[in-house]
Amino acid sequence: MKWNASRSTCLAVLASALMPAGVAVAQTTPAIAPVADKGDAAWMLVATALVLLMTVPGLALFYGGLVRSKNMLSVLMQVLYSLSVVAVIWVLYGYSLAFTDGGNLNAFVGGLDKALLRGVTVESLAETFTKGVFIPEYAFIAFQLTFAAITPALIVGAVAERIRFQALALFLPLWVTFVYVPVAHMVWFWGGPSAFGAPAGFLFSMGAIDFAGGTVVHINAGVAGLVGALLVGRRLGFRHELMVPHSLTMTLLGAGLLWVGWLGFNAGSALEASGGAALALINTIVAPAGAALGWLAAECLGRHKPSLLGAITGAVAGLVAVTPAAGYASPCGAIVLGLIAGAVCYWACTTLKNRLGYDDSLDVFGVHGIGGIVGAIGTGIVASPALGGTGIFDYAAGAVGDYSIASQVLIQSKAVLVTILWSAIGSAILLKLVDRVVGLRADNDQEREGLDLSDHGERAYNV
Amino acid sequence: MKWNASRSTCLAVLASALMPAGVAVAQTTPAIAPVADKGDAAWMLVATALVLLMTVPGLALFYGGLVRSKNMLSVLMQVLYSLSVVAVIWVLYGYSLAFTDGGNLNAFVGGLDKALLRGVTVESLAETFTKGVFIPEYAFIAFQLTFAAITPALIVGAVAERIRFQALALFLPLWVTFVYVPVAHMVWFWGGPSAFGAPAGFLFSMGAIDFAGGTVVHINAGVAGLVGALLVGRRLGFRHELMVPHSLTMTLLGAGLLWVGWLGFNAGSALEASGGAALALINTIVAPAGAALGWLAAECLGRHKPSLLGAITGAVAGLVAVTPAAGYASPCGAIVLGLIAGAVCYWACTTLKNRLGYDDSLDVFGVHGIGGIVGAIGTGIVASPALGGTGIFDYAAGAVGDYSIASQVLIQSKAVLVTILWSAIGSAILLKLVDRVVGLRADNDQEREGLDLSDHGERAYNV
Amino acid sequence: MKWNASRSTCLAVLASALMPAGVAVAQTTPAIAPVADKGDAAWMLVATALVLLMTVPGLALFYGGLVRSKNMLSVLMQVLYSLSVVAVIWVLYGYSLAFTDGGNLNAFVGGLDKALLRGVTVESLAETFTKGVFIPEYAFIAFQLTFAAITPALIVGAVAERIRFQALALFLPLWVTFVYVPVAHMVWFWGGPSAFGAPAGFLFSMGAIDFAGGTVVHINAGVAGLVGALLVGRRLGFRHELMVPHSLTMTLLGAGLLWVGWLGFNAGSALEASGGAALALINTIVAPAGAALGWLAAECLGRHKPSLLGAITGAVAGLVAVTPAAGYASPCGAIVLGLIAGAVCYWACTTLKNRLGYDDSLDVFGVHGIGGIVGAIGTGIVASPALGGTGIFDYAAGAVGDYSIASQVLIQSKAVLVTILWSAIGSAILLKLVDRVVGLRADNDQEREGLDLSDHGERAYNV
Amino acid sequence: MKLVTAIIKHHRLDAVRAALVELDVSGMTVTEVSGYGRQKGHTETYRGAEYKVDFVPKLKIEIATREELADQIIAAITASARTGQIGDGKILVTPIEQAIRIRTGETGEDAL
Amino acid sequence: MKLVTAIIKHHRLDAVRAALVELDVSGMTVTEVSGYGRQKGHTETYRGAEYKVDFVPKLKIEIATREELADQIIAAITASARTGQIGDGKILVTPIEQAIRIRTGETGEDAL
Amino acid sequence: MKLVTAIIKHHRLDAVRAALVELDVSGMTVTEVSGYGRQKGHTETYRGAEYKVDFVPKLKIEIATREELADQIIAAITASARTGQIGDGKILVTPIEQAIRIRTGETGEDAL
Ligand SMILES: Nc1ncnc2c1ncn2[C@@H]1O[C@H](COP(=O)(O)OP(=O)(O)O)[C@@H](O)[C@H]1O
Ligand SMILES: Nc1ncnc2c1ncn2[C@@H]1O[C@H](COP(=O)(O)OP(=O)(O)O)[C@@H](O)[C@H]1O
Ligand SMILES: Nc1ncnc2c1ncn2[C@@H]1O[C@H](COP(=O)(O)OP(=O)(O)O)[C@@H](O)[C@H]1O
Repeated sequence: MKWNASRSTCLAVLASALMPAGVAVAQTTPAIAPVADKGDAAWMLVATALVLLMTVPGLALFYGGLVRSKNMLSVLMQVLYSLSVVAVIWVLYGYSLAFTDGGNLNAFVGGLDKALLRGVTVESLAETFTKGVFIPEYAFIAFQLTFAAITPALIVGAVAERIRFQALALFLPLWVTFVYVPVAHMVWFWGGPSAFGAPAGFLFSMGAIDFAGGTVVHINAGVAGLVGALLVGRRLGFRHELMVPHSLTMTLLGAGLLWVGWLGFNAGSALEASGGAALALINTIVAPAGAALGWLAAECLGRHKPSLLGAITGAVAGLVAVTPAAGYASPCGAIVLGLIAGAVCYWACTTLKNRLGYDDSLDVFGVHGIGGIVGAIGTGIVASPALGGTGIFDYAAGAVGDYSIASQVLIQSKAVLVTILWSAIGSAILLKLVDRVVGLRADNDQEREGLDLSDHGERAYNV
Repeated sequence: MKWNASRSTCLAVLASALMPAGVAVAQTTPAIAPVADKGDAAWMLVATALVLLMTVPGLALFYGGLVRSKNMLSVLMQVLYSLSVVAVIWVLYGYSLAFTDGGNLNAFVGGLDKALLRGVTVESLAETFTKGVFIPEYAFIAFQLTFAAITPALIVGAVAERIRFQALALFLPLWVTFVYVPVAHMVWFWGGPSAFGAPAGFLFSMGAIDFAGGTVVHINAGVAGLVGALLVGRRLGFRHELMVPHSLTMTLLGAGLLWVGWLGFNAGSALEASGGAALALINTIVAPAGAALGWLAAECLGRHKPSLLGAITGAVAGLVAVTPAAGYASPCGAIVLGLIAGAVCYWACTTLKNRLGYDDSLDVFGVHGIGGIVGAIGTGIVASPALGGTGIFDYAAGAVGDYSIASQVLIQSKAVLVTILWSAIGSAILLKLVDRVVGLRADNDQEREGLDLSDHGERAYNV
Repeated sequence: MKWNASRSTCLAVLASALMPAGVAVAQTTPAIAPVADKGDAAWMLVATALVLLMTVPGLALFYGGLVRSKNMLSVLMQVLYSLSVVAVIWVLYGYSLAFTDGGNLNAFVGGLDKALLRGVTVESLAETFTKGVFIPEYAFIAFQLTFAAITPALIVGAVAERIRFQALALFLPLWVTFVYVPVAHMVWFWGGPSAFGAPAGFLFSMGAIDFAGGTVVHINAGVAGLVGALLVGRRLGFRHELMVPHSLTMTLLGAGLLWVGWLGFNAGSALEASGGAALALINTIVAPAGAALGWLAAECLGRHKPSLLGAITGAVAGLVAVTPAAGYASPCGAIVLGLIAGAVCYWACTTLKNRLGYDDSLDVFGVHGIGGIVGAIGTGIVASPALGGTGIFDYAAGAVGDYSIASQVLIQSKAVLVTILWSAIGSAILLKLVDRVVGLRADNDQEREGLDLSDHGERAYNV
Repeated sequence: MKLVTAIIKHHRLDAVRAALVELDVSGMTVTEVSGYGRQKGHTETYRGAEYKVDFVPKLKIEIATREELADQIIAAITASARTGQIGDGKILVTPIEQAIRIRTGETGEDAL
Repeated sequence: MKLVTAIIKHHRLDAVRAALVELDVSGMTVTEVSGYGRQKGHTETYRGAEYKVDFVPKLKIEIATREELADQIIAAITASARTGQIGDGKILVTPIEQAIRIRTGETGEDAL
Repeated sequence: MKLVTAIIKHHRLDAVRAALVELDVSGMTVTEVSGYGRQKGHTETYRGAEYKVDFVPKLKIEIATREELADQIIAAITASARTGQIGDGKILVTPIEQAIRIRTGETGEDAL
């Protein structure tokens, strides 16, 4: 999927443009070194910046606003730490394990050929989904780094307000290594358009489609969150004491930054500044809009007042659900997907959670897990050309292939199942391990005092 | 203005670059399908993200910081709702009514040919202001969506702290449909450079220039806000009780995000990543800088201390004023325009408002209405090549045309007048209607308690 | 370094691509007018927006969160004012003095040829670091404007909570004129790849490398901050009273925005959307990540709890340190540089500061001064091809030149020294002058009451 | 001397202060408090989780006064703080044994 | 009448309120306070600067009551606020000479 | 027992606390309050709208003490809180009839 080009894009384009015809004819296609289009490169640089914005400050504040002020810094710290430690891991070995060929284990994980980013230079290129279109490999690495960094940070919300920082400091890098990287490899690794027949990851080979990470990021983190909430246990005073968001202002701000950043997340996943990226972009605006309205409608039907937190949560659920579908659905399809995700996640965060009684502090499972599942399976439906979707490009045929909603939904469901199992089992094992080593949970006094003081020796506000 | 291209940009560029000379000669221009430049596409994707940033969280926090904390969430909700409902409307029919040919009604409104975005695909293109330069139509739709979404959200500030959410929930979609969409069509709809003679919108045909929406967005919303403030009436305790911003921190943050996002709003309105876009960009930095200084100077002359809220409000006034001028004025011209807008809006928000006695809670009219008028008329001056401006491109002549400040100012003034009338009358009718159906105003107890609890059942802060 | 192109990029590219071969041959290179690549232009527009984001709201909130709430607005105001006044100065004469040939004084400062941006049009181009690759000059001006605006704003943190607004209102424009502009000229002015032999700035000629402003921005501001802290004196109650950050939430938010914006700052300094920009981008993610971990490790070694403020400060120190190295270091090199910068700045902000006893309120010297020095000298090491760095391109040879770590470190150290001296002497003179004219320091009552009320007549929060 | 303590609604503060200033009351101290009483609180809902909040924000005003003025102060507060709706609040009178002005060291009624 | 003032830990508020409501106490007023006492505070560190914070957040509950009920109230608070750890707080009883309900003008025990 | 209540300026808290600790005062309770008195407030202006704010932020310190210590406490506070400028605040002394330590149930002076 990568290619070493010996010259910079622009010179090559100009050179080829200006080249005397005879020479151009003589140079048949293979002689032309691939170059990155500057427009694509510009877009991927920006998309990376946008996804970084999602984690810190976006997700940090979205989550932080929802906890009580005595735990504000603990959540911010956990998210910032996740970003920092994963960024380093990604360079050391994460990128290599996720995005190189893994030999015998290739169905599940990559190899160490590019550990320490060995061999990557400013001239290295990564192929996009269009044959012959490349972006600088460093841009691809950085873009994928931001995905790897936000996913474990999402889990934090499920165990917030009671897990020890030490436990997370150990768990997050382990989880990225043993859960995120393999799932990313299974879903996303392939040979690229120029080698589409090469061995790919397990779920990719199965034909599952996931435009920007519905399974890899959201179901993965959502399920890990549920497992975490169950293993760490309920907060002291859960269901007895007032546990209300300490600043919905920060939650709105965080959600707004998440939304904006998500445009880079989804439309950047096109890897090109193309019409397809523009489709993903508009879908990433209208699906959450629909989902916000869906949640508000569900609230009104449930005889509650329409709430800002509801609209925000709905919008995030819509963003989650449209993630796997962004480049496949029509805008109308995306709106419908959003509406449904908004209403279903409302049910999950209220009825379902209450019935099962787990304490998923910030509804990571209810929004990312359930929203991710709605999106992953819904993608099988809205991607259908019969419903205005783009269908799936068949690289062998060089055209969009035949599409059967039923069979695609089946494939999608299988991919969902594999992700759930991998994440649930992997997360459970790692959490048990961490519990042994450092203990997962703050003691009662610390939890009462708040993790900000007990874990970090600081307070968020001094007014 | 749109064009269906059958191939992706990059392939076409490379193909044409590599094509043997003989073939290229044979293929005369019409045979080349138009393609989008990836650089332009990248820029429009980003510009869209930047304008989204303006609404949520930008405008939401800018406004939210200015109200009392008991009404914080109500304002955030109104802005988020505006974005959500307009995003859906835009796909359903808004884009079509604004940006397609409206047949007999074409002077005022478009048609329904592209309702549900019928016929738009990832290959559809929209022509920019340069002949033969195209961007993906989805990018154009998304970019315009964000304009349509922020405009009604601006109105919210004028009626904040007393209007019922139900009333706005009804009013905002109606207003977008009957006020925003027609004005956008009147000002912006034309055939594009390749068909510049085709029937265009009423104000466009008149020769009014509005680079990024001074009339469509700011005067339009500012006037609607004034009408709203008058019809909804003053807040309880207006001029008797302390009504001070609950968090200027949030207002600064919101203004900062507005400023950054506005770079996408104005420079994105060039539709290309061109030198013209760069001009609009630098003007969108220096005009608000000048306006902030202008407001501060006015404060000092008025024997007040130089205030942060003053500097912020001045900067926003400068952003408003430079909006129609961004691509036409020289940076020096933009600074002068900003300085004047800062000082004039200071007068409008203090002297004028006090004299007339209306309660425009967050000075939507004083900043967007008055600032918009200063900008729209000032554009007629600073656009003049004699003053360093770019003048107006004459597509028939293929060059910048002759320029008369006097006559352009006259045309601009007419466009301002039409916008004021359309907005004032349309807004008044719609508000009266909404008042009949659900009632505009919260009752006194609810207003005292705060709209957060009464309308949404939540509180912003729980410290 | 600039070039006037007579046609827009895209048309030229297409035209040349489609041109019959015979004509292309006839047109030898000099006949082709240089054009800006739209992808590069798009990236520079965005990079400018990102750097704007760094100042307001980024830096404003990062600093604001660290002061006591009674001084919140004063800090926000000082930063916003810095941006506003510098933006205007940049157009009036700043750009010209920094980036044109200064004749006899050219080693130290430029001339006034482009004062008021005379002669710059939408067609003007600025050459990048690649021969024949251009961006719109307005984009270059705007990008550099944002650098000039943030640098004096950095100083604000060192004298926060006690300096009068009037004093800063005078000092900041003077400082930009007499300190920033000359240093920028010394480090960055050269003839460009097409005229690399032309007279350049003093430090540039010396062979010092500074990818994105480690000397110009950070050491410069850090040293000025230290001088300011010494001349303005300690805050009342320093070391006796509780002086704790009033909102680490805002500090996290500001730091997050700084980080995201810094991607534009560093990767934008490549001036192209190239693989080199992508390298700078990933380094700007992994170096602060490493530095955050470095600071946390130092805290733990120092038997403190790992703190959020520590992780944040470390990340900023890493951003500072990687600034001069971003385009030269390998990602692994950047991580190591970050780790070291995090640990060293921890020492500087705790041990060093305590021992010397100055009151640098927000550690501008400890983070930007020290971090900048670590980065500037470290760049001489990590840039070495032997350590995976890119080395330095030799324009005469048209290839990367030989590299000696020892001699480059020596050159870097000299550049650091010159910057320290220029900034220290210049800042001291200007501060003494301002003290004479308006007085630097608020009186005790004002300082007790807080600068928000005494200088600006406002309060940040009214809950 | 007496300490008159009144619990009132927020938006009556200006009126109460004005009424007290009319009486030549030279000072008072105000505290933000939460009250529980006959006046009902409200319900908040966050993602479907309902919380009944029984406490209502109130202001507490304390006025140290010489004995003779106490009744006038009570009357003035009663008149100016009253809206007639549940939750208007209470006034309590408690004895003060000594008062000192920190700045001057004056004691007794001179200190007020 | 008596004023019973209790300083308690935040997380005991619900229990105390419930215990008081059992006794038919019709109202109370709650204030956020900072307490200094035997219970140790905590240390905060910002960029290496250590601050010892000796004050601990507490709640103050005030109940105006007729004399007869005071002992029961004290007992109820003692029972419901106790965790057995240092810092559980104090109860003080002070005399009230007069009470007025602002809404109705009722005085004395009727006002409570 | 007596309750000594002092209204002081924020920045004198540390000095006052230190002075009280010298006297072996074992505890105190501090509340953020707004004071109205001789000390003038300030003016705030937002977009040209001027607001005169008459209230000044103050701290209220309450110390329950056995009778004998009250005068020393008053002296200590007076000395440590004084800046000599208007607004230094007041000290009020009121009677306490009973005190209880919640943790142990101790009563009277033992509870303090
Ligand atoms: N017994 C009491 N002790 C202390 N404060 C009380 C008591 N009863 C009421 N309050 C205070 O007075 C406020 C108003 O009382 P409430 O019963 O709601 O209305 P009303 O004063 O109209 O009877 C309460 O919110 C509370 O702060
Ligand atoms: N003498 C006192 N006067 C006023 N308040 C006191 C006094 N002593 C203690 N307090 C309050 O009671 C709280 C608890 O007291 P502390 O000595 O910490 O524990 P305990 O009540 O278990 O002995 C303190 O935080 C303070 O608010
Ligand atoms: N009569 C009073 N009752 C209650 N508090 C008072 C009274 N007079 C003053 N105070 C409190 O004391 C503070 C200081 O009083 P002030 O008159 O400003 O200065 P000084 O104490 O120097 O005379 C006021 O802010 C207020 O909180």
